[in-house]
Amino acid sequence: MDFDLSDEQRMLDDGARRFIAQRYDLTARRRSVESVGGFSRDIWKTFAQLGWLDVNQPVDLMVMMERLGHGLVVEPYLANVALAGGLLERTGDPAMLLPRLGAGEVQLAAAIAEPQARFDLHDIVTQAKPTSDGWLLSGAKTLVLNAPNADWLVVVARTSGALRDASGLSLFLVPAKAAGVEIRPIRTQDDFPAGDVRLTDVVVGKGALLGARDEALPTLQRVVDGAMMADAAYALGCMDYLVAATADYLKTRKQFGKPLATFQVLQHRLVQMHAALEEARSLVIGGTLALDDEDAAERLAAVSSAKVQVNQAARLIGQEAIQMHGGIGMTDALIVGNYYKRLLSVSTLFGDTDHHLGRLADKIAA
Amino acid sequence: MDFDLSDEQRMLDDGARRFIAQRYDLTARRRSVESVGGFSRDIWKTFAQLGWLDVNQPVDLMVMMERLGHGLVVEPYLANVALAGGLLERTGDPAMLLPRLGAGEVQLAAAIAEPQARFDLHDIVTQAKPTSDGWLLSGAKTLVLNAPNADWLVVVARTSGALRDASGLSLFLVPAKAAGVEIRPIRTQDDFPAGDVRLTDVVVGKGALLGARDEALPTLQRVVDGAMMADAAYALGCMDYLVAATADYLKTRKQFGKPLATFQVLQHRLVQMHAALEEARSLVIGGTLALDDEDAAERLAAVSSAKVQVNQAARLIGQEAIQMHGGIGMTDALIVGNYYKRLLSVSTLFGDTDHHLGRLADKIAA
Amino acid sequence: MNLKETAEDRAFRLAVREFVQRELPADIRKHNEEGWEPEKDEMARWHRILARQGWLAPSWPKDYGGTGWTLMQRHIFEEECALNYCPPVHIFNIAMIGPILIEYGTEAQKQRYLPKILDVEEWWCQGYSEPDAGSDLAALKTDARLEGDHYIVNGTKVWTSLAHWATHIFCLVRTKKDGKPQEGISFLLMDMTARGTSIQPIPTLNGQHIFNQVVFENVRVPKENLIHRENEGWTVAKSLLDHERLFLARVGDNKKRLQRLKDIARKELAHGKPLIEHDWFRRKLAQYEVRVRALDLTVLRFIAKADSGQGLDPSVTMLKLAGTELLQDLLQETVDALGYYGLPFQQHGIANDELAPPFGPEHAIGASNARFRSRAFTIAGGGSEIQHNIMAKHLLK
Amino acid sequence: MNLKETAEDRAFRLAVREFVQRELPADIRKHNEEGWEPEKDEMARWHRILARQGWLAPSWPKDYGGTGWTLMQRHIFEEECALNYCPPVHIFNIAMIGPILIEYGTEAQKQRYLPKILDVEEWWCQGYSEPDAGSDLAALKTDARLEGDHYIVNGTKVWTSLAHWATHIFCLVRTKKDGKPQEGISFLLMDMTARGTSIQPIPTLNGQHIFNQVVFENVRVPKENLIHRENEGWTVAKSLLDHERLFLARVGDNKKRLQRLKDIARKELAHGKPLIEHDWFRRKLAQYEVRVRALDLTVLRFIAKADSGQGLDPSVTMLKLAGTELLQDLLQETVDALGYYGLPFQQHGIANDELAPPFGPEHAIGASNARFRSRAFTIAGGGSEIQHNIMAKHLLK
Repeated sequence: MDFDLSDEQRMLDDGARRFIAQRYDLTARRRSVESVGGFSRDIWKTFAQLGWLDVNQPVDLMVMMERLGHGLVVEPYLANVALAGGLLERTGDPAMLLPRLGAGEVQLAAAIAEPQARFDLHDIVTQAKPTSDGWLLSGAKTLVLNAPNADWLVVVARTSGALRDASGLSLFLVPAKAAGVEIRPIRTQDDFPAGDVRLTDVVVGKGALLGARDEALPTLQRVVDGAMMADAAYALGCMDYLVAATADYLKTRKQFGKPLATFQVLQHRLVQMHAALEEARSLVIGGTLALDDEDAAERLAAVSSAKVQVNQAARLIGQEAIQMHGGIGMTDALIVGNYYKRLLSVSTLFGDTDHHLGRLADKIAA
Repeated sequence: MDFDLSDEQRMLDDGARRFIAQRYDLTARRRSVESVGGFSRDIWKTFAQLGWLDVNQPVDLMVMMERLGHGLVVEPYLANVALAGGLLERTGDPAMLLPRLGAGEVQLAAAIAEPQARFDLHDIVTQAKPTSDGWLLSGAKTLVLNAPNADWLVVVARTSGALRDASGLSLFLVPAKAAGVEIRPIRTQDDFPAGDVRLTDVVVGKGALLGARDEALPTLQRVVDGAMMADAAYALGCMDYLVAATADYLKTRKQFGKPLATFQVLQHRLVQMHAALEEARSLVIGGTLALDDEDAAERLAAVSSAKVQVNQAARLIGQEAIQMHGGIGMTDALIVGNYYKRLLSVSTLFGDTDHHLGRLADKIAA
Repeated sequence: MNLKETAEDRAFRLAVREFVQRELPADIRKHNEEGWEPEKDEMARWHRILARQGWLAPSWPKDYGGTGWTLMQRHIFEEECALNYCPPVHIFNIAMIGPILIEYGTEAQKQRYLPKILDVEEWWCQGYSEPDAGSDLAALKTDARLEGDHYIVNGTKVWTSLAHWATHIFCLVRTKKDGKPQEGISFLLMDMTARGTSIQPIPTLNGQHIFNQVVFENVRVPKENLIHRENEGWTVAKSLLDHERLFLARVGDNKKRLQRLKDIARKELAHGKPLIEHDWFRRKLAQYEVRVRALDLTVLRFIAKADSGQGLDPSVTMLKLAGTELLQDLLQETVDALGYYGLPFQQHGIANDELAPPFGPEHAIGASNARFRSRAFTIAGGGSEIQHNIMAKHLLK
Repeated sequence: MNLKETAEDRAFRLAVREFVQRELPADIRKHNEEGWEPEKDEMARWHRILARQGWLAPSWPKDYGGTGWTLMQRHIFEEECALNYCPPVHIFNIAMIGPILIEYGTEAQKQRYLPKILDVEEWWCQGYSEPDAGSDLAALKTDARLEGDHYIVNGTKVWTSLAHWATHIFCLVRTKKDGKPQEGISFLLMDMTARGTSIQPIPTLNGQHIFNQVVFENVRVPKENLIHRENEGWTVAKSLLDHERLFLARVGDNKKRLQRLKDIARKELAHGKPLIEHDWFRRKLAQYEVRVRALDLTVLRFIAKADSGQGLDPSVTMLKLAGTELLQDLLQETVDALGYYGLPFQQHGIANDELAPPFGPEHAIGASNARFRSRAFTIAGGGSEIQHNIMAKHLLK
């Protein structure tokens, strides 16, 4: 048993750490948020040059995402690399997009969730009907991360079966500019570009099918589990930042003539934040390393446990950081609020606590 | 709207308060526990003389029980007056036992719960078969409060329908000494006499039926709701004692050269104990006053809400009292542990938190 | 004991309900229902409607335009307003400076200011907090130096809610630097348009403009704007009616937010059926029902006690704690019920902005914002930690 | 990174498992499984079995009879013992006085005492706490005055766990009254049979005899029983191996108690079907699974770090907090799963007493007792408040 990073992983970690320290201060981050599409094309190019857009091994991704989370990076890494990239990776990438993703030349988005589906991956209304020379896609997707920037969409659609059937789902590669694709852009509360996507009789060729027809769910589940752990690692970075920032604030801020750090109630609450973070860290490592486990039950237990703990820790740490910073924590002046908002999104994305407790509960042997 | 006691209720309250202060110190209580049957016949006689065994109005019972709880009185008041007495009261008391109960001349016990039933009143296996001149009862009851002392048992049995049917239940008055009645005595963790009761072909006459045949459940439910609120009031007394005892301990006990009361963490936790108690008090008043409400849905909402809050407050206050007293709280030397044990029993008796949250959840309109 | 509303109170409740349902403009109701803070214009319109009815300042003495209601009536009024999605009244006008003027103001001060509040002409804000004096007011530094007939005021106030709406500000300033920190504080009324006064918005983490920083540079304040005596402003600031604490539990808000959560749970799906049909979700609702009921009855208990002349229960401090935490939990639960529709940034006022269009079902629009806003409830007005300290002092005295 | 157990560790685990399953007497296993504390006789029998195998004191250096295991092996051993319901070893012997003798004892002291521990002949208890010195050890007052070759000891120790089993007690005593409170403390080995030593049981709230009060009246202790130097007993008491803190999380206990809770939930009914078939109960189990898994992995993380020479993670303090609270919750949940069968008073040792016969299904018998006992876990050995203080000091340094 060994919890140490390999030399390459350590280099990745150091590199990302250096990048954040040197290139991604508050001003740079704000500039990214305010850029067209909500991220900096320059920084994205740098990511490509550093080889970060080729990362796909679970532990590498965990290392990378924790660093990005610590810097609260808004560039659409999760959407491109973990989600859409992960789906292409596992379905053979017939259009050879991964090298272009690695070079920073294309932007991708995975259109998975639907308005009625909540967090169920198999709750899919969107239809793909076979035509003589391809497919006709129709349906609606919601909160598609990076949709407004995407050149290509990876779309989950139903090719057979009834709503909520586990089989009958297929993946399609759809040009974002295709006729009948309508993207309604929004920004998430934590400053990421996203959008609703409506598909109306979108025509794609036979080659648009990714992977085996009707059998997309297992692939989708594994990629989403992976993206979930990647986002959980991002949350570790955020929580690590907040626990340290709160400790610093308690040491410097005075009230009633004494540093806040001398108030025992705040001390104990800081300890609870820290403990929640450390337990989350253990489970994210466990979940990440289970992603390649062939035992589906153990995989589910490991990733959903990690997700539950991260969601709960994210809420606790985010809310306590705000509360313990007091008024200033409620403002945009301090970045603490931005971390809190990101942590709230993490705690919903890919399933909230109730969803994953339910998933774990369903698997307990009666 | 008025939360004040009537003059008579205030007199009852004062009388009980005086009795506890003058007659029921730790030594007296221990003497009761160690008496045959686990209570003092002398004290019981005094209760009768003071008219306390005739109490049956909800608010009177609440007042009385809170005082008994504050003194951690072990005399079997709940079993006799609230439970068995309540059932007789609502079924016309054909055997004229209530006056004798009021005079302290008989001991009663209500045999309600069954081993498989958990907290469901209608989950009844015990059978009562009609014979030419009465009934034949067979079955098993568990945790029958006051069973070892009882002269008479009020037994819930099935006269028709299947296990867990709401209708088909009837109430019977059974002499504890009747042939075929076997009582296995135990003491509860909080020092109350109780027992398992096994009925094997117990013969009773036609007159043993209490109330309408097959239709006992609504009566049973109302009496149990009433007993539940009475026991909740007892818990208020216990919690009131513990919050005050903990505050006193914090003020007097020193650690690291300072009174415990100066530690902010303990201060804030004491505040949470107090708040939990005050909310419980509000809901117990609400539940008690709803007992006579004709609207069954409102009655259920009021009593189950009170029960949930009392159960939760009982756990919080009991555990925190032990924790904040430290080592001495874990011992039999201090009565704090006895209050804690009683509060744990309260939080199970008549249904734990999960049971009552489920009851409330079932009634939410979809 | 009797928990039934008296016939009089019941009639009063129905009258209030009938009034607010009839008079509250539909657009204001909708805006509030969605979870947005009221705009100034909405507040002003609603204030005028209440003023016409004589209900704008129920807590003031009758002679000054109040209603003479019992606390129970006041509670019923507040609850019915909240349940029907009325915007709150401007507390700095009604609950703070009004009562202070009535208790400590000179006749001239009362004549000058009170009518303008009831006429909805002047808007006040509160200048207490400073950059280095948050919950610890006694540490404040804003300096007021008497020169002839004027105080010359220099300093900075922060977290000044809605200063950008205000025509006036009531301030705690330091008029003496030696002695105990509390002793050198005075209470001044200031005109926001006075030369040397400037306002900087402090945007909240969810992009709202509520807080401000207010800077005074050599602002001249006529001596007659002093309230009570010089160096005794601490007494004035502390005098806020204890009874107001009965209304910090936000019972009505909590009730309506629970109701709205249920409504949303009937519409949002999980695993193919409405959220509210899932036992695990219903159990959460049940737990909220218990908390709302506990809060409600506790408030009623304390109000009945005060109305019957038995004084204010010292546990009244717990009401703000319980009520604000419950509201925070309910508002977060509401966002959670929305699933992915809880994630978009949606902001009123920039609703046509390309970055924050209304998104998702109508019931989702204001939920995220209301939740963020609610984090301030346990910080402002004496944070939860301070409330715990106060309560502990009482329990351990 | 790799969370698979190495082949060596796996083989070690299987060897331990095979050994304990083969060697642990069935009656001891059953008694522990039910949730009872071990009897002295059970502990002694199990100690002798471990001693024969050379596994009684794994943490001691090999030269003194230890095993030379890695921390990971030690962890696996502890976990397998717990999972198979072995009784714990007597910590005062193995984890406390043994390591202290090894670090601070003279050769003569080691020769005299260590073999008797490994032979399961002598039993120690710990004389630290006093009536007015609970978690605050420096306040202790027990007086030791040197007269010739003996210390004359007078004073009272409380919460002395299992003193009634002990042949010896290691004590902190005061040998100097001026100066800093920590500076005048010395560490003495004492014979429990020495004249002037008396024991009073302090029954626990659930009727168990665990704690005692030990009174010393002019007890004569040979000077050579002093450990380390006079007035430096504080250093000795504080020296307890940091690594022991890795094992305070009780991972094995927590795992087996969760397993047992599930087993019970398969047997106990609610609303006509097994508890475990209810979604609301399964969600509670799921939350416990998350907590157990988090604790387990965190312990493994810290152990792997220490074994690889990167030192002890300063967060190790959180392990006792998380592990003891989890165990308390699991044990209470187990009682709750029993419904009414959680209520009877059941006590081992007085099982034939008419007041406490075994009652209800077999799986119910020890549950209530184990739950009560567990309340002490967050009080003893540095209460949770102290652990929080220590951890906070580290985080805020």
